[in-house]
Amino acid sequence: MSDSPAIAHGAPTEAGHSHGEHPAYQRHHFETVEQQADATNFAMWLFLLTEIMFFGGLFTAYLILRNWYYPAFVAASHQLNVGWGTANTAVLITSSFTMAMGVWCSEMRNKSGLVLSLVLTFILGLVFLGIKSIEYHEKWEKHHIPGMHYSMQNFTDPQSDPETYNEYHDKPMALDMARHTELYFFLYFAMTGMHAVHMIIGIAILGFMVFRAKAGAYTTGHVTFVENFGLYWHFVDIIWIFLFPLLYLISRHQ
Amino acid sequence: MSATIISLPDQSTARIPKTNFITKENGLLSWLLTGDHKRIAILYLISITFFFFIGGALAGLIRLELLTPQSDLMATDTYNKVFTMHGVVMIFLFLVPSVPATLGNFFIPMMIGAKDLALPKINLLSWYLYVAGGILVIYTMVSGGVDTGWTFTTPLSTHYVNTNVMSTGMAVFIAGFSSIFTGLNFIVTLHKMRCPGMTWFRLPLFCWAHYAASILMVLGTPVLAIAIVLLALERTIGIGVFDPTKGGDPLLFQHLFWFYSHPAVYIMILPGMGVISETVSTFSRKRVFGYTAVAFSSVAIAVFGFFVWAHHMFIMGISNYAMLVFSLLTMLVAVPSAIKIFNWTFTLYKGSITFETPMLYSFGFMGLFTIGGMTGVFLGTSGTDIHLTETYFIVAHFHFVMVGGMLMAFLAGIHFWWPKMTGRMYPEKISQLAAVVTFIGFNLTFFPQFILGTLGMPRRYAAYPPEFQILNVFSTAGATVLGVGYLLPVIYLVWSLKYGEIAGNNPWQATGLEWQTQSPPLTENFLVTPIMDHEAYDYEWLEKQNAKEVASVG
Amino acid sequence: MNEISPVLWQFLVKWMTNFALFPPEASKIAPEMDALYFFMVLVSIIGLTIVILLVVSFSILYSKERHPVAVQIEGSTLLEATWTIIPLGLFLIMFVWGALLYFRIYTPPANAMNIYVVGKQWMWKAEHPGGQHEINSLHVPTGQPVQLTMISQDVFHSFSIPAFRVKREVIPGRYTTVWFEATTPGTYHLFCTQYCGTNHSQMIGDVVVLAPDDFKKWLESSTSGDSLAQNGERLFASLSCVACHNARPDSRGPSLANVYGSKLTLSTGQTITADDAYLRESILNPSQHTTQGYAPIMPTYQGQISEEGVIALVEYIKHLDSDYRIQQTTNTTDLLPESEGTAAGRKPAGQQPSPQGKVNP
Amino acid sequence: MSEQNEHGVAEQQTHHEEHEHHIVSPMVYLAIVLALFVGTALTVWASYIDLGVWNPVIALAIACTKATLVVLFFMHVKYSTKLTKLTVISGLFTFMALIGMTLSDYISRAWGRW
Repeated sequence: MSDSPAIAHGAPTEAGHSHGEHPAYQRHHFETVEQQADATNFAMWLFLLTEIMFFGGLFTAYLILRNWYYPAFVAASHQLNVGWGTANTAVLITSSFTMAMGVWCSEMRNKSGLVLSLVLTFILGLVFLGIKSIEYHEKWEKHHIPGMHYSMQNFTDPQSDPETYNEYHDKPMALDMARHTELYFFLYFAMTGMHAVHMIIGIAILGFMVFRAKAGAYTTGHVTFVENFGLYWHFVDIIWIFLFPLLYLISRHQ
Repeated sequence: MSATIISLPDQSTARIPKTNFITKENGLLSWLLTGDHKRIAILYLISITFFFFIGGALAGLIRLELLTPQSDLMATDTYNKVFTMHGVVMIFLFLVPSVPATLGNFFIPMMIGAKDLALPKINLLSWYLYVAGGILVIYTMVSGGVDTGWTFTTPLSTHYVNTNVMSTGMAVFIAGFSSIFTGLNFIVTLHKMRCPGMTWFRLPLFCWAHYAASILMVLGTPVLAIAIVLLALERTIGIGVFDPTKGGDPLLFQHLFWFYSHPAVYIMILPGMGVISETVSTFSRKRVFGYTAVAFSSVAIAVFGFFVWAHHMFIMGISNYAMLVFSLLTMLVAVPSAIKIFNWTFTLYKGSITFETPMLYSFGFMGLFTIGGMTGVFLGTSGTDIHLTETYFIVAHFHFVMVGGMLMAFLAGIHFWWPKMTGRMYPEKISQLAAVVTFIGFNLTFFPQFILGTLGMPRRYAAYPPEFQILNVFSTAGATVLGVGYLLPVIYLVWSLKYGEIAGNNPWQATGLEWQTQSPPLTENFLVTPIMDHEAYDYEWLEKQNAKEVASVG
Repeated sequence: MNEISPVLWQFLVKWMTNFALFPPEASKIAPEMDALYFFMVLVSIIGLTIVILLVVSFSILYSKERHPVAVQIEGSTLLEATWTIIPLGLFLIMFVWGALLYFRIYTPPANAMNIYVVGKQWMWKAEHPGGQHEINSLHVPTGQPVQLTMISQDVFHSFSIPAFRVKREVIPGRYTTVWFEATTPGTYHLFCTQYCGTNHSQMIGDVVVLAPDDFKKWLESSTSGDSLAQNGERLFASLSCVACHNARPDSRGPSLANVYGSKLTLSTGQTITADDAYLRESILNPSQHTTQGYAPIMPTYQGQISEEGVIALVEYIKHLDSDYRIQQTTNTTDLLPESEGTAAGRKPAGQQPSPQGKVNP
Repeated sequence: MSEQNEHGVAEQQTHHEEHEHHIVSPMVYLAIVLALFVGTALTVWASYIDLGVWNPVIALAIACTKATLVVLFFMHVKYSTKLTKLTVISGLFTFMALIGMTLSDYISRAWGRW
């Protein structure tokens, strides 16, 4: 199911609009433009509630399993590269900033500023996905993708992965705890994967918005679409703000 | 003074208004791409009735199988597939969407004086998602069914079953989003689209009940979505979140599943309560007793509904202390339902009661929902739950609440608003007969199951010890009567589309805004956005309106 | 139709003679559970009659013919308060009464006789400590509390004896327990009430309640030779647990004598009591349950021992009250690395090893 | 009938949501994004110090403050209607109910017998 957020519609071409004094983008069943803007904004927030509860289920599973198998989660989270993680967080926060600037430009009816910030957000989103794919590739090489080919070798014998070993000197882990690292990586891929799916949808809509912005759709005083998409984008950023410490920074000290 | 309040226009001259939402545009595309909440409600009504009869046929098969102690009508795994499909179809494709998606969609905008729901395109998307979910369920049934029970208990559903768990999961996932979008639409509409003067306490209680149910839809359904995604991932890639051999906890799935599935039962019953508030008030010509109490008890059910889910898991090994917390909160959530029942009862006091079909269904609802609610407390009390859970006592409990409560309310609502939706009256005598037949059939079917439950007959058994046979025979006999009771309305309602009397604007002399416009209504509901200058259920205001009209016409 | 056809007559006779309305009360808890059940039935009937009486009387008194003009009433907070407080009070009484009952059923007494139950797809296996194994049946004595320690090998099952009013979910990966004290001898139904797949409805059995002496006779007659603990001892040796847990001063594993029920401090500093679940977990997930002062080198046996094997091992460890037998076995099988001096068997102070060293069931 | 209606619609216009659309200045955005960078650096740095049980607490605290900053300023909740604030709170409340009540089972499992 395309997880299309509940953005009502672009600037609709209202066929057969009866009385003229309503601006073109007002839908027929709304009394005033403010009522429509309020309604769609409120609808967007309700949709974000469903997203909070959707990710809430994942965070509950993470919370329970982390408490049950803490040593496995610590050792497994050492396999993640904090550098890439921090870079990704910075990229996403900057994209949140450029998105906010986009909303501002749309409110100020500054078309070039809007297009620039939307393109910047678009690029930053792609950079985020790029870094994510690098990390996923690294997991692929180390056989840390949960499933049949998952290997616990880096945990039962940490020397086999010199780069992590030199930094953290993890002790060799007993087999029954090491096998629970697969649970960590499943949660890692489930949460970051679900987050990435939401990023991809966001980037797709961004692409669509850049063209509409070029056509001058969002700088006519009707900012609802850009504002709603901004809410969605900031929400996806908030999810990453929680994912980053929970997955990457479980305990980086020796 | 006749024994009924039906006041129809003179049939010889009355006509269905030329322009209404049905005749405005025609052609299939005008229906399939409509934004009009009324058309979407009709689309939902047709698709929901279709799935109700699939579920009903499956129920018939189950009852036939249980006529004899040994499983001889069908093989046990076929029986398992039949009851699983009965559960999935009835819950996700009939009970969750029935009143909100049909009556809610049709009447909430009219009741608050709006032209349409806030997000018409999302409303249409909700119907398409519902149909997509339905098609997936039909695909599942055609290609071999699924035999995990509608609760998808892990690790059975992830590792020990090779039937179509994936396609059923996807169907439920998609139908879940249909329910989310309906709920989202209602909340935004009720907050932002009320006509001038329509304050929260002038809203009909139908809207309050849907507001509460929508909160549950929006906040509860996503957790079911993530539970199904995790189940699907575990079934395909074999990750151990719920698999004990890999270190996961099967009870974690139970927690995530029941976090939605208990609020889901409130999503199913609250809209029905909304309908009953309307019918009881209209047919006793009185404002609902304790309007604010009934309104706030709906919201209280919605809020408390989120804290009680683990009473489905008392014997599954949750800790004794968690049992205390959840059992206590279950007792609290039972109180608002009691408040509602007593308020409806006292609405009758000093009223002017007539006994048309909707009122008969409402009386049926009040009786059966009281039994259903009380038996719920049996199961919420941890001590008796040990003996009664997972037996036919639970089957009887939730059928009393869902079929006795929700379905009776749905039929009451369909009959009450049929004149407004179609402009034609349903035939009174045969529908009263159908209501009584349904009530008798229902009691004969499900009351013996309480006794079977105390005897300890387990749920979902194709074969049972011989001493349970006679009660099962009674239950199957009752099921046939119930089947007839449900077939009758379809027949005479479809018949009434062509031959029913012309209903006119307000056949029941009801006070809701939806009754102050033509029936079937215009696409934009009202020529001029109404101003709400009176309280809800204000029958004096209605008298003045009628007097003014008579004066202006005369 | 002056006479009933024989076929129908045969059904009627079968139905009439074979017709139950209420389950027998065959355990100590059953009458108490029924007391709460009938209290709730009474409250429900009273509530229902009140609602029906009110509805019927209002419908008659205030029907349109008798009362054509309705009198609008806003509502009364007093009435609202009454039908909030009274139901809440009744429900809280039921809650407290039910919670007490729940705690009693799911907290086994100390003197309970322990029977292990393993549920697997579509059959129940009961294992008595004395070594009797039963499929789809359970023999219990009257007057003696019986605790069932249950686990599933595959999916969720649920061990339910309606006549005893007890039911407990049997889940994979964790012991769940329930206890009862049978009172009246007889044969009662045993059901699996959690849907567990194709033959869910065949996973039934009989609970046979015998008088204490009949039960003793049954135990003798159906013993399979070794007691559960002896099976456990054989498994203990064959899985070479004795290589580490050999109670020698330099042994790599802690001595397991009298470990059951004792307080242990783990390497993480936690102190826990060693009960069935702890023993099972430390066999399957040893590194999380290493006792202080020992290296976490024990391999996991997850997937290598069946649930019955773990039960036998747990039973053996529960009845291990001295290391005498372990030292005997280690001296003879010479599993140990050549350590200095003779195998100085450590005699726990003040307890002479029982001469015949038989591990009593 | 109609003139009374006209008055109603006009009157409804004025008293409608009186708050006008608050434009958040870019300076505020800049300050917030810097604060978020500082927060990220802080949480990474904090995770390299062994604070025992406090590590996750601090990590979550920093994450929550960052999230609140984004919600209040980037998502304009600070300047929006009470309804939006109530919606956000109700979402978090239900999320906490899910986490808290599930934990009430998992935490208390070890206390009594099963």
